[in-house]
Amino acid sequence: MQEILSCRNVMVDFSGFKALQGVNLDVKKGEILFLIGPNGAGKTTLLDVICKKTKLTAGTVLFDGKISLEKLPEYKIVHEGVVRKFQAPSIFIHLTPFENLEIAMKQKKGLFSILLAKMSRLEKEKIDSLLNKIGLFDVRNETASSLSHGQKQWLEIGMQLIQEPKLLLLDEPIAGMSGLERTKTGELMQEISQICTVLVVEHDMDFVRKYSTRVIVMHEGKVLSEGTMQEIQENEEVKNVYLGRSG
Amino acid sequence: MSVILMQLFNGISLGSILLLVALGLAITFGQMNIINMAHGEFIMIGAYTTYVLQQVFQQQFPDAFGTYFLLAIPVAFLVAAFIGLLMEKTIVKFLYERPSDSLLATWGVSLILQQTARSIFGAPNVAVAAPEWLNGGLSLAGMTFPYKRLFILGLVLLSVLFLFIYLYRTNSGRRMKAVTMNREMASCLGVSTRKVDSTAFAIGSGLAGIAGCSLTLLGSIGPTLGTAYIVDAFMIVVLGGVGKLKGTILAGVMLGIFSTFVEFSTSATIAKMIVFAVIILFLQWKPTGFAGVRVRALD
Amino acid sequence: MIKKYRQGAYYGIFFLFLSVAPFFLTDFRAGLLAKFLCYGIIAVGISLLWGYTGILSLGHGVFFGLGAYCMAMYLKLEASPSGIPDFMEWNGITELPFIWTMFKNPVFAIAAAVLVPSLIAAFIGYVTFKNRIKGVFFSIISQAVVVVTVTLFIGAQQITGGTSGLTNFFTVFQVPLTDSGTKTILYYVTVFTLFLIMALSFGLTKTRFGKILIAIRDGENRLRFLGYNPTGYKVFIYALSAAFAGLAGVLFVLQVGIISPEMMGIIPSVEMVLWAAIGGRFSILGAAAGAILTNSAKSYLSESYPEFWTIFLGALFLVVVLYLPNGLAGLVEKVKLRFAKKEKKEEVKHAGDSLVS
Amino acid sequence: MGRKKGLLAIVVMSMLLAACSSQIETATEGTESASKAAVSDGDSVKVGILHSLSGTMAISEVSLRDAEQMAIDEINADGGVLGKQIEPVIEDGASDWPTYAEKARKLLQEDKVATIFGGWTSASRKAMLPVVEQNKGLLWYPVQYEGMEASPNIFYTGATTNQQIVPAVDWLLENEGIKFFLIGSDYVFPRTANQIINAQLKAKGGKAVAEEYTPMGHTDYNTVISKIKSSKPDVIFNTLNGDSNVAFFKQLKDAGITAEDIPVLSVSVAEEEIRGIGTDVLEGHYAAWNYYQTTDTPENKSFVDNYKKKYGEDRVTADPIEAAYTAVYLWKAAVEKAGSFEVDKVKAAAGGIEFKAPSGVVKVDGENQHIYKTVRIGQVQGDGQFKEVWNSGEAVKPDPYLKTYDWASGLKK
Repeated sequence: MQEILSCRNVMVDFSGFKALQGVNLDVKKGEILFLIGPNGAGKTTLLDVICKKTKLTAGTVLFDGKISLEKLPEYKIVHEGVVRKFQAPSIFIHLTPFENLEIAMKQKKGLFSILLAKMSRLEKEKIDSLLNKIGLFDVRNETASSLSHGQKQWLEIGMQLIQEPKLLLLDEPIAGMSGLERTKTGELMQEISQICTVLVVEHDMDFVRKYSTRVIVMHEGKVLSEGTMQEIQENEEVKNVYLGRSG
Repeated sequence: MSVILMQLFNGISLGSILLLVALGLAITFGQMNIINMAHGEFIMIGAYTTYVLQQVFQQQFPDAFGTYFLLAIPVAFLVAAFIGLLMEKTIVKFLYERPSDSLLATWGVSLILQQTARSIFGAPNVAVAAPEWLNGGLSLAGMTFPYKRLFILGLVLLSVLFLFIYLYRTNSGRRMKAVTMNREMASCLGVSTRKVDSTAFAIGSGLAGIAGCSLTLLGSIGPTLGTAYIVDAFMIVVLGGVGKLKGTILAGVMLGIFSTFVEFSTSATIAKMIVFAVIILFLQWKPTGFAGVRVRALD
Repeated sequence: MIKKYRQGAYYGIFFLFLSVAPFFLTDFRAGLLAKFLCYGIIAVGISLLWGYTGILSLGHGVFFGLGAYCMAMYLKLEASPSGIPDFMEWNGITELPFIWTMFKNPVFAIAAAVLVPSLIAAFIGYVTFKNRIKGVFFSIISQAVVVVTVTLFIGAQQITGGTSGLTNFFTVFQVPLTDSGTKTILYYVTVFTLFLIMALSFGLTKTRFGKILIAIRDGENRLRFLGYNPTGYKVFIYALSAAFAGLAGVLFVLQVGIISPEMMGIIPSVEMVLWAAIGGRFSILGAAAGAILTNSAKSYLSESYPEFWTIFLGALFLVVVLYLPNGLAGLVEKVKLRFAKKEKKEEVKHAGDSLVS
Repeated sequence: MGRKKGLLAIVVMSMLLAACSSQIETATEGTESASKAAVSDGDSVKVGILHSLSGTMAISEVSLRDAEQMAIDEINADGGVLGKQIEPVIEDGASDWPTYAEKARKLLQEDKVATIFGGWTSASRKAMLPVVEQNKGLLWYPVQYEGMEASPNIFYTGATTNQQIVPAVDWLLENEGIKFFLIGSDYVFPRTANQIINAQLKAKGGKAVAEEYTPMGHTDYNTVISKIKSSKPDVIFNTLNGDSNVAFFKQLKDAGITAEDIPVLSVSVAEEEIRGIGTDVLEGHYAAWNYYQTTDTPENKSFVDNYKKKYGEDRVTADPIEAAYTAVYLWKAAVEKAGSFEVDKVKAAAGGIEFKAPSGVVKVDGENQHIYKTVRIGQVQGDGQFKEVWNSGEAVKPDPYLKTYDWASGLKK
């Protein structure tokens, strides 16, 4: 399999605190790769680095074999097809789900294109079908602030999907969800992986076991180990620092 | 050489005055995120308090007139703090989540306070006579360092010292720091955030009162006294980095020295323009001021 | 559909009121109303910038003033038979400065009145927004811009007329400004301009662009991670609202006959924000009505209580901000909600964003 | 449901209209009362009083309002003007020049006042000027100013340059020295004044060693004082405005410069300002005016007594206060001479009118509508009052364009 993303020797230094200490990591096209590790291991920071929310201190992040993400501003990284879902729902609460999707939708996002943009029938159908898929069609014209937590999470996942990403970065997508919602989210994720690569940070081991194709364990700003969930569970080192602790 | 030294002193002196004016704002705006447009009016309250005290001493205790000014400093602090407390309890407490609304509401307060002062004390300026021991200056190597400016310099140092002791060495101050750092966490730990808010606002207002008291030594005392300082005060807090007391101190002193030197080589009008233009440019370069912090939160 | 109809009704009544007002008002009151309409234009721009996009500018007086000065320069030249404005002669200037010569042309003057403010706003906006200065920091910087500009205008007395500003105009396009016919025409030109500005702004908020503005307000960084670069949008809306303010300045000078650096200062700049806040910052119509109502109240109070009116005005600001965070438009919505209580819950939810969004 | 919504919309908008209608109400009120007053009917006549009662200029202007009110009360008690009681309409200029224009327009168009007494700053006068000219109104402006103006619709009862600045410079050259340091606020009056002073010094062998301007409301004069120290002038000519004077004088004294070292002559510091600056820092410095509270005329005695009786023992009178007071009486005299309140007739009758003002006999110059005034140089005493150290003897003819001074020909106009 071909690598869609390769991080080489990524370091992040928060004025003295070394959050990432030379991370090397490859994401293969089409996989669902889970990042796990104890709190403070640097998982979220790594996602932050990839989407440029955090500037790296050293290292490279190569996307699709040719694009150095660390040199692009955030919005251009998105244009390349790297899309990030944040842990806390980051939707626009004063817009409706429909409007949220409308602005998230893959389109030319420059000032003048948007000024002249008109909703086409095709676009409307696309949004409506996605609304159906994430189960928000009935509430499409409510203001987003009135949605439940799970609905907000799905809306956000929807906002990522409608951008037709190549690489989707998810940060704890099922946090705060009920069992049923988790299953639904997991299925959605598997469906997504048909069209794009998914990199997920997650703490819920059952969820990881169920949906991962590969797992990477991080510890203290470094990659500790990688492999399938099976392999990881058998890894002594991992057991010591992580599984051992969390039972 | 003596000219440069003199100007350096003038700059530090101006800086100390600016700092004193900004110190209260560094708490109300810097720590609590309330854009208090009535800050200037608390300065005015301090100044009028000094005036009233002077009148009382002149009439009741003419023998002790020399000491009235020393008494005026704590009284001005208390009066301004009390009015600040009232304002916090009745108005500001509704506005912690709405900084831009706090600006508008406190603007209304400033209009009211100005007109109230005019109704009480009359529209014309009033004069405060400095006690005899503050007149004149220290002559040194052909230069004169006015006692009043030295006094203010000392007062500023003292205020800053007290503020630091309060914030870092007392329980009440530590609680205030805790609340400004993480309101929810502090409240979980049993800190009464309401009480802390009120205290902080009162202290910020009280510091403005001290500033008003010391400004009577140098300038006019009238209902619109505060308007001359309000923009400068905000600039200093922003320049120093919002929420960073040390940054505020640095910004005040730097601004004082810088504008004094620019003014000396140009004119007061041009200096004012250059200084503000430089502030704008500086903030472009370092948007979070001298002592900015990195934030991890998104929006 | 009903929503659209209702919005139309609000606007219809508003403009009906404005079109017939001169018939019921004395010349002086009509003149005041015309002035308030100019303020209304500014307030609409502030609503777009602050209410919709969440950028609080405390320096719109500068853009208003620049627009007004551009127009005033033309009027002043038309009022100077010797070709050199009177105040320049007192300052010993014998030749018209180059900057002024261009303002002999009224088309240039009016174009400049709109373009100069928007270009300056675009420049300031570009550097500050690009450096991700936002929120209170931007507000404070905009105040610094006010200080620089006002000081500059006062200091460059030979060219700008100093603190006195520019005044004493007689004609525009050779037509006497004080004629009641001219005044009536100018009034309706102002009403029409306000209408255009409001229609444009209202239309803008309903497009995808308008949704981006709200998204910037709700979470600028989130928008970045959706692939938008907010800088361009913010610069555009800032420049647009500056252009509105400049246009308002043109109409203001024509009808009020004076512009001075005072009008660009901190106090008027903050007041401009207050107009929008009182009317309802999230509503185009609310902001425009807010400018008219606030200034009516100001005139009324200062005439009735010349000694204490500032206390009343201050109290008015205070009460509105404390109890009506969405301004009068929000109050209208609240009242309406009370009426609509019995209707379906769904309806109620929708009503929330008809005026107030 | 649609109908219901429409109904709601109407209710709401009528609220809006109701709010606006306060404006309409006052408008109709205005026209009613205007027609009532319509200048010659009824038993009262309206006059406008337009000073800043709020904002930064209120510190100076409120007293002018008081003086004008006092003159009106006196005249009313004495039977009024042409048998009519004067009814003042007081408006607040709010230290904002466009507001002055608005309020002047309101007074003329709505209240139909017979005349306006108002203004302090040149900017406020310049804002009112087109309004009174276009509405054919009348304005009495009571403050010393920079000259270069003679509107047919304005009477200037304060000094013009040749009644204050020019003689003051002459006196300084004669008595204090030839090296002048010019300090002023950055606006029209100081800049124009200093232009005149420069020309005058040049013609008479003096020299301006420096010319400094500070922004309005400037509060830190340390640097200016450093400049004063390094340029070593004989005298400082001060055209600072308002609050800045307080800061300047306090800091000047602290820097160890006394009136004996370098005397300051001010043209905007009168008794009112002394009260705000403090006598201790001003003692020994000079001012040039046409009137002091100590001016020794019988009229002044009763003027000062009445003023203090009316407004409090702690209040003081000063030149602009006297000029504002005088303005009301001059208007009354002109109206009585004209036998009418009509502006044209009043203007025509005003020329040559003499009045025994507190400052001495003043006379209206029919040509430029300024008044003849006696120039007085005063020195601040320990009690906060001025001691007159020189006067021009007779009232000086006003010459706003300095046409009669050869050295001023170089100045434009």
